[in-house]
Amino acid sequence: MSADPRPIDTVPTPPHPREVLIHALSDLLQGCRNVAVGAVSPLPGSAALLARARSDGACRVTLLGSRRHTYFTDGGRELFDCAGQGRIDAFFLSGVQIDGAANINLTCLGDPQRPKARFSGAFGSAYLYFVVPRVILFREEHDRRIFVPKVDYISAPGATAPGVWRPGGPHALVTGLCVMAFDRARGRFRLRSVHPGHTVEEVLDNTGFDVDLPDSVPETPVPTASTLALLRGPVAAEVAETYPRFAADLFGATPSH
Amino acid sequence: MSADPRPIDTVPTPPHPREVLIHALSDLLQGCRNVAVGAVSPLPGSAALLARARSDGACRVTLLGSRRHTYFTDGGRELFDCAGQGRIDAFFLSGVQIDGAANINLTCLGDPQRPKARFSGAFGSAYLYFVVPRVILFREEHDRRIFVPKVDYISAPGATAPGVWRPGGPHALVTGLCVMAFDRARGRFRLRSVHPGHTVEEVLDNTGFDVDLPDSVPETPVPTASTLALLRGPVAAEVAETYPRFAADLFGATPSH
Amino acid sequence: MTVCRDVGDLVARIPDGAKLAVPPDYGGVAVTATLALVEAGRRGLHLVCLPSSGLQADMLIAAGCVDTIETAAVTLGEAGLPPAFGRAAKAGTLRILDATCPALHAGFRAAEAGVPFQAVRGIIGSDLLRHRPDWRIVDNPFPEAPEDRRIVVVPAIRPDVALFHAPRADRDGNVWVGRRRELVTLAHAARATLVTVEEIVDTDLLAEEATAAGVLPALYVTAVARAPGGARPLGLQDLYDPEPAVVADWARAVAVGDLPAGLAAVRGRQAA
Amino acid sequence: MTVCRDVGDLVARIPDGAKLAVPPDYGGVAVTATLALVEAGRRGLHLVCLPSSGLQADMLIAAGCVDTIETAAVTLGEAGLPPAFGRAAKAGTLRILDATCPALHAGFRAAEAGVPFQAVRGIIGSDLLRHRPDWRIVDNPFPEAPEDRRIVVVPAIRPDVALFHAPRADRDGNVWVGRRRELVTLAHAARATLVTVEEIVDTDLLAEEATAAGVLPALYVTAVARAPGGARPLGLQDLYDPEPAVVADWARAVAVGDLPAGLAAVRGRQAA
Repeated sequence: MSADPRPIDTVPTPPHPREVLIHALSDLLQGCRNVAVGAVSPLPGSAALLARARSDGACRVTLLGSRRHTYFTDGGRELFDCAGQGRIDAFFLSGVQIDGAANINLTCLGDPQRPKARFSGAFGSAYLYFVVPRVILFREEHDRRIFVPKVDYISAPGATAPGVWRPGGPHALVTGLCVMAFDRARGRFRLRSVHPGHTVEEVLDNTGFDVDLPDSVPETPVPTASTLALLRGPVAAEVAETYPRFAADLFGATPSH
Repeated sequence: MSADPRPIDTVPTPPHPREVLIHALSDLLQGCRNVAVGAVSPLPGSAALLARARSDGACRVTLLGSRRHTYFTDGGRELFDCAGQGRIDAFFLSGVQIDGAANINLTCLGDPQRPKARFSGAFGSAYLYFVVPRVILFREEHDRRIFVPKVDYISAPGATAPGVWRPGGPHALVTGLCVMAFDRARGRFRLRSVHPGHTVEEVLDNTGFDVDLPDSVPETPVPTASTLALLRGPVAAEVAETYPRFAADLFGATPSH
Repeated sequence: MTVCRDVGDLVARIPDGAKLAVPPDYGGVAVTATLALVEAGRRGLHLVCLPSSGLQADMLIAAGCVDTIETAAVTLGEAGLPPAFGRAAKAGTLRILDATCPALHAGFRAAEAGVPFQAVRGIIGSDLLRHRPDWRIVDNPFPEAPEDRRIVVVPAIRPDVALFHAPRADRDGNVWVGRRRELVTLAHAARATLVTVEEIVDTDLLAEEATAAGVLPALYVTAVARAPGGARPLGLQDLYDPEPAVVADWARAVAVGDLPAGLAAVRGRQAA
Repeated sequence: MTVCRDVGDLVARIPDGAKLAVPPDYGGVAVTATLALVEAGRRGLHLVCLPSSGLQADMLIAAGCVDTIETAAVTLGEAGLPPAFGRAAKAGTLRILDATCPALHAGFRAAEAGVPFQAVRGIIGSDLLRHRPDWRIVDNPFPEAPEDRRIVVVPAIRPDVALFHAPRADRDGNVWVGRRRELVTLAHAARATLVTVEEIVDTDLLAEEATAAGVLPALYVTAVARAPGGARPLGLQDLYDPEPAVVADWARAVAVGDLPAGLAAVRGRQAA
C-alpha cells in the first residue's frame, strides 16, 4: 500500500534534491532488463525501483539485502555468476576516491601496508566493473577529497590494458552536483548536466581531475509531476521495504506489505 | 522389515555363488568410511550395504538411483565434487573390456569412428578412476573377450604418465571366478583367490592377459553363517528397495519400507 | 517469461541447428516436448547431455533430428544401449563427442560462472582426450604435489537452449526443481531455457523460504508450457516412477526399425 | 557426526592457527560460537570470509584471535567500518588478504570441485592483484574474442574448519540451510564443518523432497551444537532480524577500546 501522507489533489511539493538524483540515476537505466543494486544503497535502490515502475514490466530489479526484491536461490555467488553470464545490464559502484580515469578506491588511503585510513574493501567491484555493461558510479558528496587526480589504491580500474576481455565498464558518474558521462575510448569523463541550483564552476572547483566540457552544459532534468507521484507513491512504499528509515525521511513512506 | 521367507531355525542353505561374490566385494571395502555405487549395479550395491551392516555404523553408502541411500542435495555433480574432495573411499567400475594394465573400455570395439560395437560410454570413469583411492573393478562374466591383452579404447586408464596427480586408481578385480589384486607400482594384476568350485587353470584359460601368481592360491572365503544371515535378512531387504527384481531372485526379499 | 499455449508452441522456440542441453533420463526429461520436436521435424541439433541421456537422445536420433551428441553416456538402463544411437554410431552417421560426467559438469559450471574454462582432474591417458581436440592439457599453476604438473581444462558449455520437465512453475515463471540442481546449472549456462511442467500454480514459489530453496528463479526461464505427465515413461522426482516396460517397448520397436511403433509406445504414456 | 554437549565443546575442535571459513554477517554467522572462541582465547586464526564479514571478524580481531583475514570486505552495515579491524589495519598488526567477492567464490568453488584453481574474470589492473602473489595471470586457452588473452586464476581455498549457524539440524547431522547455499559450498570446501543450530529435530530432514532441497547432508558435517539465538545480534534467514542497535553498541564500545563492554553488548543478546 502507498503510504504517501499527502492528499492526492494538492500540488506536489517541488522535488527534493535527492529526488532529482534518484531521477537522474533512473534515467541512466533506460532500456535495462536487469538491474542489480548492492547492499546499503538507498538512492540507487530507489532509482532502480523507479526505473522498473517506468518500464512497464520490462525491467527486473534485484536489491541485495531485500527479501522481496531478491530473486536468487543459489547463494551468494549467484549475483556474480549471473553478471558473468551477461544477464545483469546495470550496476552501481561508489568509491572513497574516484579519479578521472574512473578508477575507484574502496580500500585505503596511503600505503596499503600501513594505511592512513582503511575502508571496507573492494566487495565485488574488481569483477562487476568488467562484466556489467553499464556501471554507474554514484557518490552524493562531491569534493576534491573524493574526486582526485589519481586514487591511492585501485580497487577496480576504469580502463584495462589490451588482452583482457571486458564487455563492461564505467558508463556515468552521478554526484550531488552533476551527471558526467564516461567516454571509454578516451578514458575520460565529460560533464553532461548540472543539477538545479548548482553551477559548472562549482563542479570544476570541487573536482580534482580534468573533465571534458561541452559548449553548453544543460541543467539536469527534474522529474515531471507524474514521475514524482510515482516516486512518492508506489516506489517509495517499495523502497521502504528495504530502507525504512531512508524512505520515511525522504518520502514519509512506510513499507508496502 | 526382513522378508526372508525361510524359518530362522533351519540350517542356512549354502551360499549361492553370487553371495560369495557379494561377500568378496564387501571384504574389499573394509575400513571405508564412504562407499559410492553407480546406477544399475546390484552386486556391488549389495556388497556395499553388507559392508555397511558389518561396519557398526562407520561406513556410509551412497547408491546412485536409490531414494533412501542417496545423501546428495547438490544435483548430479555432487558425487564427482565429493570424490574430488577426497570424501569417497571406494567406488566400483566395470568394462566391456579390461586389460592387464587395468585399462577399462566402456565405449566401443574397433575404430571409434566406425566401431564394430558401441557401448554406453565412459560415464564418470575417466575421473573417478583417478580420484577415488580404492576402485574395485567388477565383472561377473570371466572370458577372453572381456579380459584382453589390450583394450580397443581406453575409457579410463589403469596407470598414468608422470606429471599427473592421481591419488586414486585400481585396487582389485572381482569376477565370477576369482579375486585379483592390482599392484600399482608394477602395473599388473596378481591372483589373490579363486572362488569355490573353480580353479587357477580355469582363471588363466579365460584371461587374455598375464597375471602374477603366488605360490599357492587360496580359495575365496565364503560368508560365515552369521554374515549370511545378515546378508539374507536386513541387507537383502535394503537391496530390494533399489533392486527389487534382483533381491527377489537372489534372496526372495521384498523392500524394507 | 512467456507461458506458452501448448508444448508445440514451446518447442517452436528451438531452431534447427540449436545446441540443445538436456538432463539425464532420471532427472526430469521433457518427453512430451521431445515428441513435439520429432513431430516438428527439427534438424541438425547438437545435443549436449548433463551428463548422460537415453530415451530422449534415442528418440531424437531415431527421428533424424540430431547431428552431434555430446555426452558421458547413453543408456536405457535395463533395456541396454539405445538402438538408434547404436546404429548411428556404427554407421558413422552421428558425430559423437564422448565425454566423462565431471567434464560436462565442469563445462556447464564454467558457463554458469561466466568463465571460459574449468579444470577437471583425471582424464589424461584416456582415449576420450585423443578425440576431443577442444579439451586441452595445461600446466597446473597450483600443483598439489611435485608430480602435479599437468591438468585438463575444458571450455565453457553455453547451450542455445536448455529443455527439461519439472513438477511445477508459478505464473511468474519460477520453477520448482528441488534437489535436481543440475537443472539450475543447465538454465544458468543456457541462453534460453524452456520448461514443461506438471502444473502452473497461482502461488509465488519464492514466497516461502522452505520452498524457495528448491526453485529456479524466473530470471533464467524463457518460456514454460503445461504438460501433465510430460516426463512419462521416464520418472519425475517423487511424483511418478519410470516405466521400464515402456522403454523396453521403444527399444524393441526401434531395434527392428519400426520408429512409428516406438513413438506410439512413448506417446501412449502422454496425457491427452 | 557428533552432537556436542554445548558450544564450548564445539569450538574446542577449532585449533589455534586454523584456517577458519565463515559466511557474511547476513548469512548465518555463529555468534555464540564466536564468543566461545574469544573466551577460549584462540590464537593465530586465518579467517577466510565467503565473501565478507563484519561483527564476527571484528570480535575475533578485537580479542586477538586472528593473524590473517582473507576477505572481499568488512563492514558493520550502517555502523560503518568495524573498529578493531580498522585499528589493526592502520597499525599493520593484521595480515589482510584483500580479495573481491567472486575470487573468493571461485576459490571455494575450486575446492568444492576438487580442482586446484579456478579462473575469474576482471581483476587485472586492480591493486588487489599486486598484493596477492598467490593469484596468477595465465594465458586464456579458450578466448572469447581476439583480445581475450589473459585471465586471472585463483587457487582452491580449502579451510581447515567451516563454522556457521543454521535454523536446524536433525539427529543424523543433516542441516537446513535453505537458500543460503554458500553454506553448502563452505562445507564442501572445508576439511571439517561445525554448525550451531536453533534446534535439533527428531525428523529426518532428507525424508521430504520439499525439505531436502535446502539441506546440507550430514556427510559434510563434523559436529553440531544447539545454540538458540546463536546468530544474534545478527539475523537468521526468516527467523529473526538483525539488531543494528546492538551492532552499533559494539562499534561504539570497541572504538574507545572497551572490549568488555562490546562483548557484553553482544552477549546480552544470547540465550541463557
